[in-house]
Amino acid sequence: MIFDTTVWMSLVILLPLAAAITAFLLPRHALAIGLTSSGLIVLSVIALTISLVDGGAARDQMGGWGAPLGIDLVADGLSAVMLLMTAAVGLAITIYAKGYFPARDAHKRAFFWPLWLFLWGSLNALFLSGDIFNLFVTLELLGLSAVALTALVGKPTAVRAAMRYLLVGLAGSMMYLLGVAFVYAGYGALDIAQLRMLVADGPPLYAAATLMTVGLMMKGALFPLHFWLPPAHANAAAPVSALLSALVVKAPFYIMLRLWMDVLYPLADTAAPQVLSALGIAAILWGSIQALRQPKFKLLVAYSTVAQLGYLFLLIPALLADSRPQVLGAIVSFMVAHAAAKAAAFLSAGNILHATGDEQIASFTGLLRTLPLTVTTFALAGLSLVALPPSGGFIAKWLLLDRALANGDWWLVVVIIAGGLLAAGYVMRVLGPTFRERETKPTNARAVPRSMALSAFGLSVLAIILGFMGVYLLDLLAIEPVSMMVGGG
Amino acid sequence: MIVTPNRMMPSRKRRKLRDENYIDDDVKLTPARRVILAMVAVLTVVLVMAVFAVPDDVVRLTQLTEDRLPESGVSNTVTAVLINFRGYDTFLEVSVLLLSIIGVWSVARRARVPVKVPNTPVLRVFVRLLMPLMVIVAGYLLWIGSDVPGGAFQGGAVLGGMGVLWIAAAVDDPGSRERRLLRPLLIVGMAFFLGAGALAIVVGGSMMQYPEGEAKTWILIIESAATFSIGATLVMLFLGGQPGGSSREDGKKS
Amino acid sequence: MILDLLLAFALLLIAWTSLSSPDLFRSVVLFITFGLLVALVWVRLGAPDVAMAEAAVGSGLTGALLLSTLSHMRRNQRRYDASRQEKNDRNAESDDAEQKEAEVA
Amino acid sequence: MTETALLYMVVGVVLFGMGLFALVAYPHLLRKILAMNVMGTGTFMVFIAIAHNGDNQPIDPIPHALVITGIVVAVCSTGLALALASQVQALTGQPRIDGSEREE
Repeated sequence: MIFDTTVWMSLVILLPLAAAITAFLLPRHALAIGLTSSGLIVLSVIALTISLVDGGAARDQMGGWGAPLGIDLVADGLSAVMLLMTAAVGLAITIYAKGYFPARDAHKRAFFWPLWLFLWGSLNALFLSGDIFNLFVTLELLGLSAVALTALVGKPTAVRAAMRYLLVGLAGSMMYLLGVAFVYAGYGALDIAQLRMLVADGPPLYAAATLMTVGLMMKGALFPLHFWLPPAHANAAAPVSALLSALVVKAPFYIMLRLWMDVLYPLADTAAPQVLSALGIAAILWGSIQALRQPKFKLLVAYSTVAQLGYLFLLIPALLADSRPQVLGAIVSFMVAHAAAKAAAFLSAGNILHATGDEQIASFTGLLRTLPLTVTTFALAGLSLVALPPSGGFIAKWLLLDRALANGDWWLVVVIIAGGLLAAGYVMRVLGPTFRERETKPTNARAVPRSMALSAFGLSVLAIILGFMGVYLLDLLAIEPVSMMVGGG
Repeated sequence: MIVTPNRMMPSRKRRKLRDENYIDDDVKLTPARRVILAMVAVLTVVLVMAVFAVPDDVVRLTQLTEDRLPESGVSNTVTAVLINFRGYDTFLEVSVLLLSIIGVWSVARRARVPVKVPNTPVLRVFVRLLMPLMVIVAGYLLWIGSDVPGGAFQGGAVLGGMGVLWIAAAVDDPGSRERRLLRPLLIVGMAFFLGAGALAIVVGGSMMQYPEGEAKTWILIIESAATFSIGATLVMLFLGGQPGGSSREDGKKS
Repeated sequence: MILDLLLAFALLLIAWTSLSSPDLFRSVVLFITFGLLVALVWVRLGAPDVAMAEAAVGSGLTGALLLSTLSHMRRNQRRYDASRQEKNDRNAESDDAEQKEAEVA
Repeated sequence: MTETALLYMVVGVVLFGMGLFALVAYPHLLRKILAMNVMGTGTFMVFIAIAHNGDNQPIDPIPHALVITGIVVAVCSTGLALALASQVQALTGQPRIDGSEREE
């Protein structure tokens, strides 16, 4: 059978990479290549999801060797959700970028497309990889393309931020790689499903857990290792900020989820998961308070990302203790809701910057009148960030609260509610002035290209619609990985 | 022997040395750095302890690779792992090579190293003679890589070294015709790898699965393409920017 | 084993000197030496393939890259400092002019 | 683990530590990039030492292949990092990024 699940898995990786090569080879046609290929990528992700729902989770043996000798790709519910999230946000960013990089800026246009397609391909490869060393290579692909995209603006602040991002990212990858070395030294395998059978509590596992977790925390910007994120996300071009905040920081977190569930689980009873949860609390409070203090819109949104990433870690102890499906469902729902809302927020910031050239929040007075669609976009995204019903953020936080209550972790309930109030504070800081009438004559605003306005708006609508799709998401997540052939476990 | 500036020297001499040798004397152990050192030291000690606790009886993949080596199409185990057993990793690694060039070109519009430098006739003749030799060495390394140490990366590195020499000696100023060939040359390695991966699926296997009995041919074709791209990539990394790129600096106008 | 110990000691010493030497040119040269010693370790541990990759790419090319960047940065620094100096001088002049104007007024 | 393998694993871990320290503590970008490479070499040494089963014993080729991949990835990262570093210096006049962010 030529079109079974494994073919779609390969296609989802090969398509963006092939498009990236072509876009680099033919820079004049980069835009057309980018638009066409992203349509095809989205279609193949959908096809992969459908065949996963029909046929269950799948393993694809690269080169036909099979682990432990070769590398296996694994597609299950979790990977499908991540791929779909990437496809939805990716499609919107692609359409947005069409208007954002004008034809007269040939340099940026020529390099945005191959880099972005490389990034998309590396994300897809990462979400499908079942091998801890292969994950390292995909992480490097992801990191290098993200750094180059950050620097694309060319301004000194952006180049400096990209430099810092690269150094932190490389330190993180090296730590992760040394962790891989300890895993291989102690247990002799690289395939996650096989490691699940082989790992045992012991010093090599402790060393690996420390190195890999800290390394991924650096790349995933968990407080207090988040310091590189705000300058990088705030100074990049708007579509780049959106994809960094919505997608790129989720990748290391995804690896951390997989590792703690399948490789590092013998350490579930140590203090480590509790520490991660505590850092999550700190991230929510610190990030929100910083967001409340920023004078510039994009920095505010970037600090909001620091805060929102904290929520992902709150329930790590519960995830490892028991009731895994529900907890995983809550965490992943939050990740998806945040991706849509945050991308919409950054894209609306890009629209405002494009129209007025001013991102000081103080000068947003009367913006609702000049840019009604963009302000609505941010309002809808803000609704999801604050987690008011009906929105994706509401359902996700509801699930988180439900799990926290079920475990009797009342302090998490307090933090989640406090985080929501703080988010309401910083969202209103932006929205408030836009409703007020401007006393002086409104400034001349440049028209926002339709592709930019509509793609941002589409994402914010998605952030709301996600509130009605929670059930489908949980069903998809329930597609469990196939059991390995290696002896009983 | 390199002289570093010290307090004993007169300040003018110190500044001169600083200019010539690029001094960065911000390497003292400040209190903050002592704290970092202590933290890193603790981590290192913990890791060293973990090293000593690595069990002896872990099953390695030595035997398994030996057993399946005949199916791989090559007889050097490391090449077999690189290009066949874990060929998917190598495909992504060749992608990283291309990506790094795209990244460097997007960051620096102009080559860091000027392509034209004054050249001397002796050097010119020397490089002209050396070049064919290095191409042969690269090809040889690629060819023997299937049986003994060597392979695409080593061959590509030799080609890259040749390119760097070529530029340093300015044997020929690469004209626009050569520049047009540059992008195809850079992508050909990854393109062939990708094409082979896709073709394997069409033929009926999984990605990167070479048809039975033809592995050696496929590997040789992919590796040859990769060697060229690796060589070109390394030269471009050395140049640190797009040759012939526009000299306009970024950020001046929008 | 004695040889291994010597090699290990040399590696650590060279790495540390390279990382903490105030002269960056010396740092880079030491780093290249370090890379060649590492290639020796790979041979010692039965990894000739890795040794070849290390000598050619890890030590050789990285070294060339570092050296070319070093000289480029040095040149850049001088140019930047010179233009900074010029700008400062010009600013100082215009400050003087403004002051004179103020005095005249 | 043979004694030789243990020795080089320890050296690898110490090199990793040295690199990590220099990367975090020293501000000059070129030094940070050197430090990153030392960290990488340390990591690779641990891998190669794992593969070593004693003199004249068959070795495990998997870590060797991983390290070759790692070396190439490290060179690519170094290339991009150096390009960025010289761009940072060209634009800000500082070969470091720890100073205050200046709006330009």
